[in-house]
Amino acid sequence: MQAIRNFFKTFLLWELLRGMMVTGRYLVRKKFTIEYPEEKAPQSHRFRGLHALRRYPNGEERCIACKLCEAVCPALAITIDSAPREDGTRRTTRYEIDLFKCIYCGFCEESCPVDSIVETRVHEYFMEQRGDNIFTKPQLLAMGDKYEQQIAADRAADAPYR
Amino acid sequence: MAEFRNYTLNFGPQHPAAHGVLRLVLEMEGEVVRRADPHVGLLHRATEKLAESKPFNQSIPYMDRLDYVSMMCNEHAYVMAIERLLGLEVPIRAQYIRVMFDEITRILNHLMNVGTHALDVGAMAVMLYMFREREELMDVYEAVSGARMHAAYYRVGGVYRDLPNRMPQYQPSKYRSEADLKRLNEARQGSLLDFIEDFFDRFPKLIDEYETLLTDNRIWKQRLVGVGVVSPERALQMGMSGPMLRGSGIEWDLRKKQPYEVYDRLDFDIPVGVNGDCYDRYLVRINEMRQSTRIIKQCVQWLRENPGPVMADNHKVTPPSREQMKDDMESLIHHFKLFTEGYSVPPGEVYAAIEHPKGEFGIYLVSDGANKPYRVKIRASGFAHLSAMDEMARGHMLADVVAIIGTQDIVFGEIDR
Amino acid sequence: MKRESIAEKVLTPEMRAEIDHWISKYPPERKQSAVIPALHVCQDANGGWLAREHLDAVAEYLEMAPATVYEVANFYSMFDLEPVGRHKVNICTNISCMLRGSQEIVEHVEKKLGIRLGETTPDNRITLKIEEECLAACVGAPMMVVDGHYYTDLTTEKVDEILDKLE
Amino acid sequence: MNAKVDEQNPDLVTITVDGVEMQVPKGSMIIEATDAADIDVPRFCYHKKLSIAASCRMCLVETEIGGRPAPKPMPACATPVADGMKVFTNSPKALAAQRGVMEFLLINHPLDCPVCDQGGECELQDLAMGYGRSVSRFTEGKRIFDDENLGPLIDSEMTRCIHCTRCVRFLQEVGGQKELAGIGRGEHTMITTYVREGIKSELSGNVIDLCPVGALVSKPFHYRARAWELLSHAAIAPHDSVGSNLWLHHRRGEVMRSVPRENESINEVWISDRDRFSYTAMYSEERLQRPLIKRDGQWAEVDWEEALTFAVSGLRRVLEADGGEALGTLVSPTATLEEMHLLVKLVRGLGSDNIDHRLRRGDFRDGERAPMLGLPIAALENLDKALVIGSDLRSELPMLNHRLRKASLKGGQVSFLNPREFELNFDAMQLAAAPQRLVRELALVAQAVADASGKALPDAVNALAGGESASEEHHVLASRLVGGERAAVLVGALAEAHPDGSVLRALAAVIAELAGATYGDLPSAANSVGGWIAGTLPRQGGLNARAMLEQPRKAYVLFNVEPEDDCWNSAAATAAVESADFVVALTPFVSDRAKAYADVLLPIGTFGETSGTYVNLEGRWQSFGGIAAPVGEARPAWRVLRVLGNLFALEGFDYEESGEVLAELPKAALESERPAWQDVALELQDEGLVRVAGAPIYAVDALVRRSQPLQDMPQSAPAAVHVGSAVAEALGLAEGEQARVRQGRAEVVLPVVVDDAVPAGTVWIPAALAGARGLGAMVGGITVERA
Repeated sequence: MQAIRNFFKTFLLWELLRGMMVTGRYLVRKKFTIEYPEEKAPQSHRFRGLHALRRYPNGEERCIACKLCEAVCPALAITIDSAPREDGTRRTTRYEIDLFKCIYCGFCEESCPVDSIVETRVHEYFMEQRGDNIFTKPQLLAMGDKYEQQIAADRAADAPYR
Repeated sequence: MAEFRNYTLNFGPQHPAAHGVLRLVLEMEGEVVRRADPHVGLLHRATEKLAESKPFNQSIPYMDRLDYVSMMCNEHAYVMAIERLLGLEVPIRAQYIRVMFDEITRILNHLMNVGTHALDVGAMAVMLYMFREREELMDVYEAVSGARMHAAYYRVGGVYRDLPNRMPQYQPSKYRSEADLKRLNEARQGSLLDFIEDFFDRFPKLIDEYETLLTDNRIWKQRLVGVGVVSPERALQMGMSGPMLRGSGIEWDLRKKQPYEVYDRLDFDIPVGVNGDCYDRYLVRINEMRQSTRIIKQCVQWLRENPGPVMADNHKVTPPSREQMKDDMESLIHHFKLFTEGYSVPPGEVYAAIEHPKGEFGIYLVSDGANKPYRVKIRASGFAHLSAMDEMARGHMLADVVAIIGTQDIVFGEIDR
Repeated sequence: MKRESIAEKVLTPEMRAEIDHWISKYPPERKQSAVIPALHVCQDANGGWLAREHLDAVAEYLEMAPATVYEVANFYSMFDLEPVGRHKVNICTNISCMLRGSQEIVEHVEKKLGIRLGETTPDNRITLKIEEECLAACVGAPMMVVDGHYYTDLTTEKVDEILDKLE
Repeated sequence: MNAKVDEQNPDLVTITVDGVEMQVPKGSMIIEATDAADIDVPRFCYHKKLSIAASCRMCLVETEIGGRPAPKPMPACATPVADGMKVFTNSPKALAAQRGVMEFLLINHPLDCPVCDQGGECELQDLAMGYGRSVSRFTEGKRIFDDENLGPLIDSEMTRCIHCTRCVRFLQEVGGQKELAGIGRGEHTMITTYVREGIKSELSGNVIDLCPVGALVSKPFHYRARAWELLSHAAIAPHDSVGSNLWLHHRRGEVMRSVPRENESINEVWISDRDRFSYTAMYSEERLQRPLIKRDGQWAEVDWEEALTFAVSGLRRVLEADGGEALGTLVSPTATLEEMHLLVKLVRGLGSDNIDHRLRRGDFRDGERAPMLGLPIAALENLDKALVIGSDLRSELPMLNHRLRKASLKGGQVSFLNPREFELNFDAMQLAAAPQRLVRELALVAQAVADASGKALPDAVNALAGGESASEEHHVLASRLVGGERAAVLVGALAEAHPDGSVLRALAAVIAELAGATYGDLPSAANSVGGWIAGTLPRQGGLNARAMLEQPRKAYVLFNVEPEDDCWNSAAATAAVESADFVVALTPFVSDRAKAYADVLLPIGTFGETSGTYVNLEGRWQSFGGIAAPVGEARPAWRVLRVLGNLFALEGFDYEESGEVLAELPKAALESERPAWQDVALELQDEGLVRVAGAPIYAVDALVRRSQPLQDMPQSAPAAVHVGSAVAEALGLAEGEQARVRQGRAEVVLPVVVDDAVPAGTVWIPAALAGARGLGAMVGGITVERA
């Protein structure tokens, strides 16, 4: 009996038809593709994207050149030079991240004692020229200024977990 | 009299069906493979030596990049090795989280493997459906770690952060009606655990769909059945592990044989093949996905009921919380030292292996008491499998080599390291 | 290099004689043991406090490092390094006296004199010293010391009486 | 430690530390025993070179004597060992005590780690990780102190202080002046100078290394780098002939700081501030970045090839016209052996013999005799008796001064005979005499020494006494030299600058002979001795450093020399190089002065940038590698000399590395020999005022002169005319007034400082300072009048 069933199944391309039924059903279903870039996939508030340096609400940069991020960076992507600023505080004179070296592990953010270096949600960026991969301090601060609201909200949302 | 000469074919490293940067030198006699000689090393990044030059924790992100389709499993073996040397107890909740993510990772890996295998063999649709599911699982990755692939989530002493209590949601756009958006976000209303549970409620049905498309499919069977047969004895002799070994009928699974974390508390079975051909290995993988689903459901259940710490409370190794670090001296010092110098691991050596989606993935670690490993050896399962290529492909047609590559589940990140 | 001797300038012959008296009590190579009496001599001669020149003078006279004299003078609460009033009042606030109500006494005195601990009355009559350690008269707690004299079992009335008598 | 237990030795006792039996010297402390056996006992205040304070309590251990446990944990640093004592360094009780101490030390420590320079190399951090709690229980407020300005070298952050008092003890016990004090008590204890005038000791930088926390940190290094970023390479200090061993810490090719490298036989664990902070000059604005040539009176930046060709053709012109005689070569005594050797080879190859490195020497009549200490540096601290002649030892050789200070503290008698008195940091007798009387004084000392030792004095020496006889003072001095088991007579830089230096040296040798003492020279520069090995001397009848400036040459090669500051006679040197036709200067620095006299300026690497070898005053060869990348286009000088040799088509200039140059030099050790007596006429016969000068501690060479932090120290006061009050009165001069001083035709106006340390007939005007440029001989007649 089973043999006859199998014979007919083979003969009638039964399993192929069943397979085509699956694909056929999806043919008429709603698409699950996303119209990127106009539409975007959900993004976690823990997302680790492009870096930014933050400031305090009074405009003072947070970074105190403690260099923990530089030390912890597994890829040695961060380069910091530091010196006393005119007011005697410890500051960076250079803060650069080589985006080609960076592996976006988030350790810099974890290590930062003053919540200065953060990884934002930004993941759409590009470089046009050699050298653009070096993300400099003014660029990092500008990133921070631009996305501060979202950065702050994301850190606040995640604060209980860290 | 016409002279016959074997033809040598360079298969890869730029061939679309050669996974990653596999360069396979095939000696062909007509259409038949006489000798298959895999060349490795094109993706060598000296991960072991890199790890030996950095404090222990800093190599975790590099582990992600070994087998880059089963990221957290790699991390798992590495942190487990260090924990064993340190004698560090991991909180039970962290163990459950690790197991859950190991299994999610296994599914991620098998979806990738079976999907691309099917694609290589000629079935396109399955790959699309499987990658759709992968997207959702990668959303889980992202929700918990912030990265869709290279999570750097497991830490010595536990996991970095507890599971978030909300899932990221789709945002309104002109391409989505409100009802559509609501439908998309339906599973994302609750916590991460809710999302995972919802997904794995649906997932068995989806596996059925894959099976409908493949398991009985005559083309699929014609391409797989009887191809790349490995006898149980040879499988053992060649150091195979994981689905490659189980496909040949040997019931060997570290989760059962040398249970780590909380696997001994969980209820699941080990699927085993019979013939040791590509088709059986395919069936093993499909069934492993079903078993993983079982495990994950048990983990979700447990994690819901048992809140608690996810990181060992030993600040000589694990950094203190940010709140503590900001207002207490001892914690700040420990934070500072852990992020610069790291911790020192007592002298000794250890081998920690886990049941990786591809097989046994092990880290052999020697510490001389410093803050960085004296030696790290990565035991990549794919390396043993790839070395069986010659034996498996010999006598087969050229097209079968593609099926064999697929069934071996080659990822060069771990083989070349 | 020959510098002007500050000891010669600051220490009068009488003061020197008195310091010599103290020095004579110690072996010659332990001259510096006389530092506390010497500082007392200076303090008494200078209206109850020591300026830096006194410390330097004592250091030179006893052949010590000036820094060591600064250490001594700063360590003991009986040396004042700022100008003080004519009378020094130390109210013990250590544990025995505290338990016996010294806090009340302090508040009373502060109110009465209109100054806080560590301050001097505007008429330069009384300096209320910040007392740090036990004055070893717990048996009569609460107690205070006025210009070296112990007054025990204080009450606010008794304190009034004592303070009013001070010129 | 030693496994074999020697029951016989009565000086040893047997103790058991953590179950391991060991024999240790009687009377030593537990911590000394554990340190020797490599057993970790945490500590903050204990330091092997300082007295024991037992103030931090971090080294508490559990002890047991005769089976009876001590009732409480004992500080390992202050508990002497006893026979049969058992020590437990990591028993639960000891660990609990250490953890408790650590918690107390941290309650008042500010949360500064991220901004603290010490972060990463902080003993408090390390021990907190190793022995402290993980989380604080302290919730109250922390006490705060105001910071104090401790001067240009040391930055203070006193809130971080944990009161170990290492700095206080160092300055008192090693620095010699208790400049810091711990005032107040309890948690208000504060380390301060109290007088708020900064720290002045020439060894002050060592408190930075000693401070276990970030309370005292280096000011020039402040906030510049982290310990973990720095690579560390061994180097040798280039500023004095002690050759202190250093670690140079560098990052990305830039030297960030210099710290001592322990070498018990040279610098122990210390270095002087000069060696510690001079690296700042490597990045001074005056560094010569590219080769410069003067073409038609205009300076132009050119590439190396053009500059070298220009230099070669310029020198060739002079050589072809006037021969090798017309060329004078002055070599800095801080040049390495390799550089000196190549220069000698080059100059001789060009047919000239006018080469010398003895730039500040006044008298060349005693010919070929390398200046050597004659005994090991470490032996100095065991001297019973010592006489130092003509040396401001504290400025010239701070680490030697420290050794003599140790000798003095151990009861040794040290005396000085100088043209003026100096501020010493230990107990010593000082005899000061005007330079023109120095020979006579020394002859009188010789008389007294002869008396004391009961030996006869050569007539020639008696003649030098000029008929005078030894006074009470001379006899006292003689008694402080004669009769010691270990005695030395040391002759320093002021004697070297003396125009009758050869007589002084010979007299000193006579005295040493009479007193049974070792004779030793105190050459001042890092490679003064090396010059004798490499042979940067006019050995074939050429002119010496003094002669080739007093008899101007047509062309000069200046190797890292600034003639106006580095030469014995600033006026003559300036005039000679300015009138020369062609001057090639190989120099790391450029100044307007150099631009005025030079025709080619070739930038060479300086300290830290070039590999080489120094020979110190014991005759010890110490090689070091090039560590930092030379600034700009500067190149290590031996490479420049090599190429110059090639361009002159001289044989044997095909070196690939500096080691090959070194291999050509005879490796035989120099022998220290006593100067032989020779009858010479005295040169310094002035009856009037005589100037005497030494190079101040922070002006000895071009590098130090450009180190801003050192220039801001009180020791770097601008040039002034120092005269005794009698002289000032006679000249009608008062403190702060301007005086016009003349030496020959040279004339400058300087402020007056009245200082009775300067004896009658003497005018002290330091050399190598901007204000003293253009004056004449370092020791020579002078006139002073009101300006």
